[in-house]
Amino acid sequence: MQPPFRRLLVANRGEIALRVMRACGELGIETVAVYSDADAGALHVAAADRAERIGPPAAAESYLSADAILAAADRAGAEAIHPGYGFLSENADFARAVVAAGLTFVGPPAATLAALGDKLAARRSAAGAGVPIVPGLTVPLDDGEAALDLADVGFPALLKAAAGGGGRGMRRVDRPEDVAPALAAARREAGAAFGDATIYLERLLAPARHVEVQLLGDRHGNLAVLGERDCSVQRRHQKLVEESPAPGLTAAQRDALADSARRVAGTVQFDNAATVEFLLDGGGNHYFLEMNTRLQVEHGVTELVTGLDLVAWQIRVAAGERLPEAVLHAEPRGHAIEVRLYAEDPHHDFRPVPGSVGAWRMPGGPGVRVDAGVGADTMLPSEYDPLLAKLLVHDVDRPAAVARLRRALDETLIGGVQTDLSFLHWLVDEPGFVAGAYDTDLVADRWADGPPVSAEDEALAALVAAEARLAGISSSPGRADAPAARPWAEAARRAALRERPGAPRR
Amino acid sequence: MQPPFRRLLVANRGEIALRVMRACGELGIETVAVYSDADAGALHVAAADRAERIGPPAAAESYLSADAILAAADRAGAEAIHPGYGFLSENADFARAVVAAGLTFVGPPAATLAALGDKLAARRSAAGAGVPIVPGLTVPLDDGEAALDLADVGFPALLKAAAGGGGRGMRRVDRPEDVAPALAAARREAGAAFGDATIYLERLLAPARHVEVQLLGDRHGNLAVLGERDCSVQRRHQKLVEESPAPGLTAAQRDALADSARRVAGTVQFDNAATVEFLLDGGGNHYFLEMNTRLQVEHGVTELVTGLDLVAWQIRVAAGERLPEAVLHAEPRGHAIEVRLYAEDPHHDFRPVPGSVGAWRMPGGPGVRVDAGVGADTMLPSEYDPLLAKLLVHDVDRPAAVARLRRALDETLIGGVQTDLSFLHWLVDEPGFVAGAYDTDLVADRWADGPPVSAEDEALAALVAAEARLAGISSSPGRADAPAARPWAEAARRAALRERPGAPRR
Amino acid sequence: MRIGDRSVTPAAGWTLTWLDREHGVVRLSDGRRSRLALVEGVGAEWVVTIDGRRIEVAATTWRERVLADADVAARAHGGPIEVKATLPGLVVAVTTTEGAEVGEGDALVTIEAMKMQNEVRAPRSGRVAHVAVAAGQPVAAGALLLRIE
Amino acid sequence: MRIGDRSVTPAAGWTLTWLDREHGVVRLSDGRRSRLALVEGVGAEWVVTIDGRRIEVAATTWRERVLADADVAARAHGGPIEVKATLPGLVVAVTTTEGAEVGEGDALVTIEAMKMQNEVRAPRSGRVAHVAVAAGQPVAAGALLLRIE
Repeated sequence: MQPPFRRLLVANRGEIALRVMRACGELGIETVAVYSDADAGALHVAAADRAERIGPPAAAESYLSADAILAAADRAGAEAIHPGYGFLSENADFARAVVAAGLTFVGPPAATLAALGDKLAARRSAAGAGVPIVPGLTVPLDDGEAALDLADVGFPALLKAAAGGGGRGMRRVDRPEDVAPALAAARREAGAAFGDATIYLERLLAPARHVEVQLLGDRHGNLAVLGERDCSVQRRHQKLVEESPAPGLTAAQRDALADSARRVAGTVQFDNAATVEFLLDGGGNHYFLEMNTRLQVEHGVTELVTGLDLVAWQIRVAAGERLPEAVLHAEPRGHAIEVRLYAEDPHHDFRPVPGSVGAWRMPGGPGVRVDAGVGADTMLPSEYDPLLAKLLVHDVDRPAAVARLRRALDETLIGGVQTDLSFLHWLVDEPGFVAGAYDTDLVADRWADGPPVSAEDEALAALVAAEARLAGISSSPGRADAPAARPWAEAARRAALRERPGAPRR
Repeated sequence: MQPPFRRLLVANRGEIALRVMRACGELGIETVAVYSDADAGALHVAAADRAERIGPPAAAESYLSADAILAAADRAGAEAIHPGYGFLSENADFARAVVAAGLTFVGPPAATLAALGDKLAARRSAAGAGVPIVPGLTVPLDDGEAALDLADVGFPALLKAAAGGGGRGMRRVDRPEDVAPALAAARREAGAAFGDATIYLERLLAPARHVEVQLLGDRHGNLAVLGERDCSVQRRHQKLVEESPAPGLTAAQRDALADSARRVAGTVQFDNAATVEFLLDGGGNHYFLEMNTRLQVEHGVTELVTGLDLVAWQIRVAAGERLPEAVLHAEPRGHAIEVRLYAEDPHHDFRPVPGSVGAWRMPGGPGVRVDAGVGADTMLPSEYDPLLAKLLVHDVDRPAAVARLRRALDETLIGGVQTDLSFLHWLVDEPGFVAGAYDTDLVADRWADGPPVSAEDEALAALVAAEARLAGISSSPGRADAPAARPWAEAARRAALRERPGAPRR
Repeated sequence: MRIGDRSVTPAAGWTLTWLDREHGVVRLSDGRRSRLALVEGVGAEWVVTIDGRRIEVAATTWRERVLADADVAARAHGGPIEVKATLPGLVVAVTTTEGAEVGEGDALVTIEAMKMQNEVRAPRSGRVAHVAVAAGQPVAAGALLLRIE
Repeated sequence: MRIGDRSVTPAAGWTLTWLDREHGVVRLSDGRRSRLALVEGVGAEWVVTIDGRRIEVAATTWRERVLADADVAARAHGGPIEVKATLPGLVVAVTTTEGAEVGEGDALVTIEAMKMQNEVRAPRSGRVAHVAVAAGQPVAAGALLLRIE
């Protein structure tokens, strides 16, 4: 096969940059990495054929700088740019600038990004196409009329940013009179995050499940609907675990979701990859949330059940290729689950934890896939998202996939920082999750900050520490620049803080 | 699901022991490792719930000692024994002793091992069931009558051990008068390897392809035929690369292979996993070679295309479970390739290389599976097979799978010892292999000892060495027991030997 | 061995095998099942990770413990406390002023790091004697934010 | 830089980045494509692995080279040569005897290791002065097998 492009620039970092480069490697495309000063030694730089510096650590001056990235593409002679997810991936101005520079943007057309990037406008379009939307406003909330026409919305409700995503600018309000004060905070956060402080209001559907449908389209009018993913395990309205197929859906519910996703895509001129997100209520009714016009973090779940390489197809359709019948009518097989490994402390509100990774042991063997952005002794720049890696499993059905996930977690070790692995260990034995009976309240309702350490685990920890002291082990013997020593210093500082009587223990 | 057994002993080492333990972990079965003194620090010991020493390094006194293994099973309270491949896996006496001790042998019945372990008897049975066999003798070759009835066989021919396997006891003879002298050597090797010096003669089919069919049966008479694997990339009659489906087979040829495999299985009382091996001549006709009554090294190729866990099913049918319809009628999807990573020097007749692994970087991302028996800084005991790991890829079709394999190899690094990675890098660009047009002569005809190092690679090596010297790097700085330093000493010794004018350069 | 403020007896009946001394990887087995664990630290201060959870263990001698207790008591009851940034980031809000009386747990400063806004709260009640940062200012981990008397 | 008996000039136009100094992992890039490589060794003697192939490179100074050449010459033309086991294993056959004249490349001893039979051949012609092993005897790597004069 002739490579779709000669050279492609990946305008991202971490695991997704590596993911895109792997697809390029298989397609015979040369890769260009971009990096901020915080990432000069990052894995995605090492994996590329060529690397271009784009600025200082602050994302606004590097990974979010369209100018810096276009200049890098020019220097490197790239023919196409893949934006990954986050950063500039849904930025219509950037997509337009890429095309204006004579390059190919690997993603939907700029006009589509613009149309669907306005979540409010997308709500109106979806409703117009006959797709059920979450009850609430279809116009922005003005400061003055905050208490006005909210009676129909129903409470509790959610303030949401029209330019939103990733849970930012989102606030829960339980009564109409709470809207005004929460609105100020939501506006501030949205303005800072997106440069657009437009806020609207939706009813908070709970209990509900978060289910999304994967779309892949070419530039010849073909659209593949590649099944759904359940992403209900969330903290801060951000996903931690995703699986496909969604547990317990009837065939009719699945078909209805696919039909709604098609209708939403039909409201715009669509090609490349996108995801239509829905909430499912207790009765199995679905409501359109938003459409993400980019690759999702959790695309690998769909790759495992369909056997397709979504990133390779993004690149191929961007080069004008037609989707073949095998893609348009791909049948899912088995069950896939992804868990995200984050440098976050699940025992303290999933707070991001700065530091360096120490030991790094990932699982292997049948039905296990790891997409990692870091390795042993990798520094974690505090400027970016704390996602370390994605661990995916695939097996014939959900019980087998859960058992495989449990086995894979048992093989996994990450040193240096607290991660959400402790939460994931708990999750694979949580009766509701094991039964596939869970919703977006799972983390808040059943985990909170997690159970206390068991007596057995404390006794084992004491045993290990005693043996380590006896064995004369230290964090990283014989290495002067010992990055793994730093997390310990951090831990000691936190321990000292906690020992102080009266210190807050959240 | 109730675990099929409470505790299972894995009577093997290396990657296959880890593979079986992973299946046990997912089934909820506690695992018992066995180890010789050479393996006390091996990965398979670390992966088990419990480990039992079974003897000194020599395999005959440890992994081949039925008594030592049964004693270990008794001490550990194991309910079942999985033999892996090699060692005692096809030993009918061992299978009988396991059952006599009140334990379950995870494999076909002992009588089946006995019947199919005699390769000559198996040839007769297969012929009797209407399956074409490789032309040649169906009775042992006597020393006296060596030159007698060989006219029909046709030359060149192969001397083969009736108790054989793994290429041992095998000798090529080009003319009838060469049989007598070669017979003595073949007898000696077979006697030493199997304790049985019975030799027979088959015509050497060349060019030919080695294609085998995977079988899985339960104890209720159900038999699943799980597609074929092409294993034609061989050195010393031992496999290096396997793929499924076999390239270029017609549907009729595939059906005929499956039918023959069923017939061979029908000559015995069969359950559990086995593989029927065939040669395919240039006309696509197949000839029965032998039936291996155990898990094959390359079972993962079939797991990738069928989505099934063959090892888990071995254990489940051994516990009496029925194979469900989904297994009996599993449909293959996509194309899978396995390459074996060996501590062997492909530039010197694939000679095993002793030493220690240094660096160890395995590939990841979509469609890549690694089953490894070693990691960074692992010592390689000289007593055992030099297989380090299996690298498997899966994609929608053969060209995509080859591209994925190339990408995965580019991510792979092994230090400390020469491995067959250099051969594999060559193979993925070899036009015949890329086209799927190759046979068992590929390695001998097209590789030999491989091409000389290219001028670019030599210049790059010089650059890296110069930079390493400048940077003050040494094999393993700051570590007193430095296992990675040893391979270097070995390399230096070999270099010294080679510098001596007149030293043989094989 | 101490975990938090309690004395913990090392588990009996388990054997420990070092898998990777450099990275502190160990295997624990009670003869029936085995678990992987990770240990990091030096001297008397260790972090042991089991099933993904970091457990802080003080392997202190009696003398070390007495000295540490005395130090903690001194910090809790007397003198000023310096409140420092526990992670590097950008100060986005300072919600107190010099001279203000704050209660234990009151929000003082908001730092944005890794796309998250993190509130720094008062470790004990007192009067804010000095505010060392302002909104919009980047801070390193360990940087002084303010002092409480 | 020397590879075998030839002098090799380090590649121009390629940049080298250290990915893992401890294990000698480097990335090479010419701005168009990149390759991973591994380097092991110390002092003047290095093994660089590229695309899975180990390439031995001598980073010698002029003085080191002269001394090494002199040593090699001495071993090739004068004195006895000790033939040693290059890998540990079991001696399965000794196919020469003390006093026998052997030619360069003649098989001397067969050692079984890793399930393979490996023949040890004469590095140069001469007379077998002493045989130190017998069939059935296990040998360590580096063990003396026999001496040729």
